[in-house]
Amino acid sequence: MASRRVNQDLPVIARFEVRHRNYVSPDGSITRPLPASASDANLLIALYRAMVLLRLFDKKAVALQRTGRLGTYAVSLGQEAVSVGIASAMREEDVLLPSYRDNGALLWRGVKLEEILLFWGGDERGNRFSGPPHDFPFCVPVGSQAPHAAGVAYALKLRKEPRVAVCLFGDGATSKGDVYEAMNFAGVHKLPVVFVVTNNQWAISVPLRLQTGCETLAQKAIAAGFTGEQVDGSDVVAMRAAAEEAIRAARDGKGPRFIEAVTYRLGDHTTSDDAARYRPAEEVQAHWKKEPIARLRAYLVAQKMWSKADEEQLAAECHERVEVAAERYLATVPRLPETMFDHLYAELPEVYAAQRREVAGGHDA
Amino acid sequence: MASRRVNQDLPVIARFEVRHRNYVSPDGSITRPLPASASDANLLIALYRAMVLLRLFDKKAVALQRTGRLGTYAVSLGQEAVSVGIASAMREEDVLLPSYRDNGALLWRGVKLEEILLFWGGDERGNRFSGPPHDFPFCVPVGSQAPHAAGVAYALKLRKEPRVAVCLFGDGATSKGDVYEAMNFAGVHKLPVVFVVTNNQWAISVPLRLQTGCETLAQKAIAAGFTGEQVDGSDVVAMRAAAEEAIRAARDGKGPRFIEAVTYRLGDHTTSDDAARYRPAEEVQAHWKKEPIARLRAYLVAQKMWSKADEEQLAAECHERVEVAAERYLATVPRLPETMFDHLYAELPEVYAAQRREVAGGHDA
Amino acid sequence: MPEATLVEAINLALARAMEDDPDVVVLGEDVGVNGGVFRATAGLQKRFGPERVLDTPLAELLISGLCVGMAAQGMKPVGEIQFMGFIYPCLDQLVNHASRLRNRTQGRLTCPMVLRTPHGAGIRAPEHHSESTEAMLAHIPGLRVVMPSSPERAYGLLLAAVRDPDPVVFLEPTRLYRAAKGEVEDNGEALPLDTAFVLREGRDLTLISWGAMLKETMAAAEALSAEGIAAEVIDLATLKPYDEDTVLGSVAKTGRCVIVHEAARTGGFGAEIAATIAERRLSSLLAPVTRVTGYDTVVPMARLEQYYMPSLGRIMTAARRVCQFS
Amino acid sequence: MPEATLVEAINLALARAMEDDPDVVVLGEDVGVNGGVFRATAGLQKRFGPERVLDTPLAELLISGLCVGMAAQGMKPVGEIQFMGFIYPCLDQLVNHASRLRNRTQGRLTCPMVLRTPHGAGIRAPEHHSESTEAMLAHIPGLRVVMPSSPERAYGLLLAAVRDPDPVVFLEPTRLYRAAKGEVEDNGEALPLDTAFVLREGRDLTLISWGAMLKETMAAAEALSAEGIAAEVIDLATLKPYDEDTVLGSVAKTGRCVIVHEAARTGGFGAEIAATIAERRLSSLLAPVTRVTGYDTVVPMARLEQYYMPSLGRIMTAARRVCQFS
Ligand SMILES: Cc1ncc(C[n+]2csc(CCOP(=O)(O)OP(=O)(O)O)c2C)c(N)n1
Ligand SMILES: Cc1ncc(C[n+]2csc(CCOP(=O)(O)OP(=O)(O)O)c2C)c(N)n1
Ligand SMILES: [Mg+2]
Ligand SMILES: [Mg+2]
Repeated sequence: MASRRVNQDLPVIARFEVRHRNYVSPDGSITRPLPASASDANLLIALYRAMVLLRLFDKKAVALQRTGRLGTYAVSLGQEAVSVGIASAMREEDVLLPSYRDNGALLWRGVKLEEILLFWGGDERGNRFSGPPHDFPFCVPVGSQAPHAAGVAYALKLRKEPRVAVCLFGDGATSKGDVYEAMNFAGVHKLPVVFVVTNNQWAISVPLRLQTGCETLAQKAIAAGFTGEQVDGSDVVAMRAAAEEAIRAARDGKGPRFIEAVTYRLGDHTTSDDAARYRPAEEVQAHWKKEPIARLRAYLVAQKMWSKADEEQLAAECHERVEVAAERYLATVPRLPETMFDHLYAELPEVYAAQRREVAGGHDA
Repeated sequence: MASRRVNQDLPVIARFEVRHRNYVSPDGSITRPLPASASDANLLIALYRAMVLLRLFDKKAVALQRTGRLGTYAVSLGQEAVSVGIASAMREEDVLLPSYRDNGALLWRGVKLEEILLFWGGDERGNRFSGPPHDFPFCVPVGSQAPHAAGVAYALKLRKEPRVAVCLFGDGATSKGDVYEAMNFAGVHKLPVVFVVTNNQWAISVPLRLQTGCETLAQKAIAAGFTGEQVDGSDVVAMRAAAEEAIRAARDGKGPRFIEAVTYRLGDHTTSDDAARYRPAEEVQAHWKKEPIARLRAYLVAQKMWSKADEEQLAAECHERVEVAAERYLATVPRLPETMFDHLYAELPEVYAAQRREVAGGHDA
Repeated sequence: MPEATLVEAINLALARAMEDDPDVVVLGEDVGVNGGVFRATAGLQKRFGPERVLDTPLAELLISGLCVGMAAQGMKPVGEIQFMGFIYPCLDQLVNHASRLRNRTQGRLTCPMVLRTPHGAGIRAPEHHSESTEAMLAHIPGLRVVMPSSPERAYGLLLAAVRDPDPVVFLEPTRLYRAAKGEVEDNGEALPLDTAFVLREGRDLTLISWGAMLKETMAAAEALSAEGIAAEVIDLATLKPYDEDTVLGSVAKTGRCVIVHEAARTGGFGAEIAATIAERRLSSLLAPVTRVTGYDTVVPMARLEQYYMPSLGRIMTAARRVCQFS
Repeated sequence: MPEATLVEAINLALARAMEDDPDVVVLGEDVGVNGGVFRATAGLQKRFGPERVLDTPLAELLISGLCVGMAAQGMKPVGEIQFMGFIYPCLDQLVNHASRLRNRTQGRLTCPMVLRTPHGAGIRAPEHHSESTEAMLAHIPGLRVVMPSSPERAYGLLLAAVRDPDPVVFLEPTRLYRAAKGEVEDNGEALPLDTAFVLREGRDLTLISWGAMLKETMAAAEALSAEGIAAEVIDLATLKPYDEDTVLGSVAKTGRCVIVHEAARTGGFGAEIAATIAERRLSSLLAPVTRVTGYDTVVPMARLEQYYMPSLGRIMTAARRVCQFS
C-alpha cells in the first residue's frame, strides 16, 4: 500500500486515504456484497445493452473511417463501462461535460448514433444533438472542459437547482492545470459536480508513470480538499454504484467528488494511431481478460438473467441500429459553405457579411 | 484533525498524512528537541540579523514609496522567517526562483539592497543583480515561476550536477495550474527541487478559505506524488531545519519536497493596498504576538546569546546599511531611453534598429 | 448629470447590470470585500451578496473557464482579470471555447460572458502590469473586443457588453481610470458595440485611436488646429468588429490618416486599419497611412515607460509629416 | 542529394542539432517511443535516450515553462506542442517570460528555446486541430516566429532556430508534412532567420505568402504566367522579425502586391505587411495591396474546411484584379 511518511517524530495534523471499489471480478464472480442498484435486473441489462451497442458502433465507425467516409475517430474498446456507468446514474436535467472518447455517455443520454458520426465526419451539426440541450459537446482540448463544469455547478448552486454537473476526462487530463484549478474551486464552494477520470493507463503513447508520480489518481482530489475514490472501471456495477453515490452526495449539497475509474484502452488511441508502436501486445492481451462486457455477461449468465438467444437478438438489433445510423449519416447533405458564418455571433456583424457573400458566391471555387 | 473517510467498508489502498514542525514557540520557549542547526549560535544570530535588516529595509522602502521615490513595494512584515530560513539552507550553486515578496531570500544570497530598490524603482538593472548569476529575478505573474523551477531541476538532474532548485510562492499561487503542473512533473522525475509556499493567509484580500477547501496546503503535494510538510513559518529555526532537510533530500536524489510555511502578512499587500478594507485589526493584532523576530530574540536572549547592546549595535548597523543603499539607489542615473531595445534579442534585428534610433533621437520628446 | 471618473462609470454600469438582471454575476480576484484593486467593483458585494460577487481563487484560466461554464447555462458572468498582463492564461478558453461555443454547437449553447481587464501602461506599475495586446484578441473570430476612452462610453459600452449574447473582452484604460472624468447619467442606456465615435470633426486629417491614447490624440488635434490643420478624431471603441464605414468614410474625406496606439507596432491593430484603408481607399489617399505606436520591445518598467508610449510630440510629428506629404 | 518530406527534414534537423550539441533536448507529448504523432521525432529517443527526448505529461503550459527553465540554465530545449490549437496555454510563458527574460534581466539570463508546432488546416483533422494564429505570436516583442514551406527550408531554418540565442516559435505546415518533398542535404547548414526567400522572380506582381499557402501561391504564379503575368513569389519564412527589405524592394519593382495567408483576415499578419507597404511604398503602388486570407470565422471542421482556406481560384481572382487595376 502506498504511503508517505517522513519525520516520524513530528506530529500528524491531517490524514487521508484512498479506497477502492469493485464488485464483479473479471470472471463474473462477486467480490463483495452488491450495491442496491445491482438488484435491478432491468438496469443491469440496460447497461449491458448500452455497452454492446457502443462496441458495435465503434467498429462501424472505424470501418467508415478506414474507407474514407469518416474522420479521425476514438473508440471506447475496453473502457465502455466508465462512460455508460456514469451516464446511467445521471438525471436528464444533470449536465454532462464529456471528453472526445465519451460516446457511451452521450448515447445513454439520447444523442443519436448518426449525430455522433456527423461530428466525427466533420460536421458541426453533430454537436447540435438530440441529447439534453444543456449538455456540452465533446471536448477536444484535453481537460479544458473541467473549468466549465465548475462554472456550470456554480450556476446550479447559485440558482438552487438540485442538479449536478458531471465531467469526464482521461488520465492525461489530470496533468493539466485546468483540471486542478477547476477541482480546487469546486472544493472551495462545495459545488454539485462530480469529476471522473477514465484512467485507461495511456495518453496516446504516454504511460501513466510518465504522467504522474502518484500511486493513484484518486488522491489528486486531496489537493482540492475533497474525496477521491478509485473504482474498478471495467466493472460497470462498481462504476454505476460509485457514480450514484457521488452524484447523490453532490445533489444533496455535500460537495464535489472525484472518481478514478481504472480501466484499459484496448484499442488504438484513435484511427490515426498505431498503438503497436509503443506498447507490447502482451500487455493488451492481459487486459482483454478484464474487459467489461464479457465480465458483465458472465455475471448475467450466471444469474440466469441473460441467454444466448438474448445475445443473438441484441446483436441483430444493434447491427440494425448501427447500419441505419450509418446510412442516415452518409445521406446527410453537407451544409452550405457560407453557413460557416452562421452562429458565429447571434447576428453576423455587417463587416463580415461581405465575406459570407463571397463564400456563397463561390461554391464552385 | 482533518481526515476524509467515506465508504468505510471499502478497502483502503493508499494512506497519506501531513506533519507539522515547530520548535520555538511565540514566547521563545522550546516546544520540542531542537534540530542540529540550532546548536550553531552563529547561524542563529545570522538569521536574526538578516530578519532585522529585512524589516528595516522594508520600512525604508515604504518611506521612499510614500514620498514618490519608489514604485509599488511589497513588504515581508511578519513573514521574514520564511524566505530567510529557506535561503539560509541553500548553497551558492543552488538556484533560487523567488516570488516578488522574497526580498529576504535575495538579500541572503548576496543581492544588494540598492539593486532591490532599483527593481522596485522601475529599473530593469535591478534584475542584473550581484546574487548568484543563475538565480531568477522576482516573479510577478503569480506561480508562473514554478514550471521554470521544474525545468531548472530537470537540467540539473540531466547534467548530474548536485544542485537544487528552490521555488518560493504564496498561498494564492497554489491555486494556479502552473504550480500544480510543475509539481506533478517534479514528482514524475523525482527532480531536485523544493517548492515552498509562504502561507501568509491572504492573497491580497482573498482569505485562504476562498483560495482552497483544503485543511492544509501541505497536502497539495499528495496530488503530485511526493511529501508535503507544514512548518511554523514564523519560527525561523523550524524553517531552517525543514529547508535543510528538504534540500538535502533533493540533492541526494530523493526527489522533490513541498514545504508549507504557515505565517501571516502583518502589513498591507503592497504599498498600493489598504488591508484595513478587508481584514479586522484584531486578527492582525493577534498575529503580532507570533511574529518571527521577537520570537527568535526571546529565545536568543533567554539563551544569553543576545543582549540589549547587541540589539542596539545591530539597529545602528542596519540603519547605516539601509541609508547608504537608499542613497546609492537615488543616485543611480536612469538608463538611456533607447536602451529599452538592448537585450531584447542577443542582437537587435535591423528591422527594429530604426525604432531604437528614433528613441535615441527624441530624448526630449 | 453627475460627474464620474471612468472607473466609477464602470462601477455604475456593473451595478446597473446586476440590478437589471439576476443572471449577471461578477467574479475575479479581490472583486468582493476589497471592491477590486482599482475599486471597479466597490460596494457590489455588499449590495448583491458574495454569491453574485465572487472572490475567486488566484487562477485566471479558471476565471475565464468558469465564465464559459456559467454562460453556457444562461448566466451572464462578468469576469475580472486584475491586469492585462495576466490575461494570457485565459487565451485557451477564449480562443478554443468562448469564441466558438455558439458556432461549434450551431447555436445550441452560447457564451454571453464579459471579461474585463485594465489595459495599458502609464501608471508606474510593476513588471507585467502595462500590457496592451488587444491585437491578439481582435484576431479571434467570434469574440468582441471593446475599449472605452471616457466615462460615458465606459458606462454605455459595458452595459452593452454585458447584455450582448456573445463573449466580449472589455479593456479598460488604466491610465484613465481616475484621470478621465465626465458626466455620466446612470440611465441604463447601452451604446452600440460596432460603432466608432467621432470625437471631433475635421477635413484635413483623420486621427484614429482607442483607449487611453485618445488623450494624447485629442491633444494633438487641438494643437494641430492652432497650426491650421483640422483633424477629425475617431475613437474606434470597438475593435472587433470595428466600424470600417466610419473609418473609410473619414479617410475618403480627408485623404490623410494617422493611427495612434500604445501597443507594439508590429502586428498591432493599427496594421489592420492601415491595411484596410490601403486596400479600400487607395485612390483617396493623399499621403501614406502612418502609425504612431508603442515600440517593438518589451514595455519598460516605470523609469522608461514614458519613452515607450506614443507622446504628443510623436503624434504631432507624424501628423505634420502626413499633412505636408504630396 | 537525398529526397525528404518536410517532416523528415524536421527530423533530420533535430537529430543533427542533438548530435552537435549535448545541451539540445527534445520534449513534448508523445515525442519519445512514439516519435511524435506526425513522426517528426521518430528515432530520436532510441538514439539520444529518454532523458534528452522526453515524453512530458499532458500539459502545454508546463512544456513551455520547462523550456524557459532549462534554457535559463543554458540548455537548448526544443518543445513540441502537438497541434497549434493547443499552444494557447503556452502564451503566458511565451509573452511574460520567454520573450522577455533577456530584456528584463538585462542580459543576465537568456532563453534559447524553440517551440515547434504543426500549423494550419487541410488535413481533415478534428476540431481545434486547424489553427493558424501566427499573428498573435508575431506581435510579441522578443520572440522569433518562423515558418518553412519546403523540406530544405524546414531543415535549415530549424537548425537556425535551435542555434539561435533567443526564443523561437517554429510553425510547421501540417498540410505539407508529407506532401512537400525535396532534396535535403543533411550538411548542418542553417539558414538565416531574417531573410525572405524569393521563390520566383517577376516584374508584374508580387505574391507574398508563408507556410502551406505557398503551394497555392506558386500554382497561381504558374497559372498567371500562362496569362502573361510575371509574378514574383516571396516566401516570408520568418514572420518575426520579417524581411521588410525584400518585400519593399519587390513591391517597388512591381507596384502590385497580393498577400496570401490561411489565418483569419482581421488582424492576420498580412495586415502588418500591407500596412508597411502602404506606409513605405505608397507612391510605388499601382493597385491596392490585396489580402487573400482565411475568413473571419472559426475554421470549420473537415466538411467545409476547403471553403475556408484560400483557394487557387481566389488567389487568381485577386491577382487578376490587382493587375488590371489602374
Ligand atoms: C490540450 C491538448 N493537448 C494535446 C492534445 C492531443 N491529444 C489528444 S488526446 C491526447 C491524449 C489524451 O489522453 P487521456 O487524457 O489519457 O485520454 P484518452 O485519450 O486516454 O481517453 C492528446 C495528447 C489535445 N487534444 N489537447
Ligand atoms: C497571475 C497573476 N494574477 C494576479 C496577479 C495580481 N496579484 C499580485 S499579488 C496577488 C496575490 C498573491 O497572493 P499570494 O500568492 O498569497 O502571495 P502574497 O502576496 O500573499 O505573498 C495578486 C492577485 C499577479 N501578480 N499574477
Ligand atoms: Mg488515457
Ligand atoms: Mg499570501
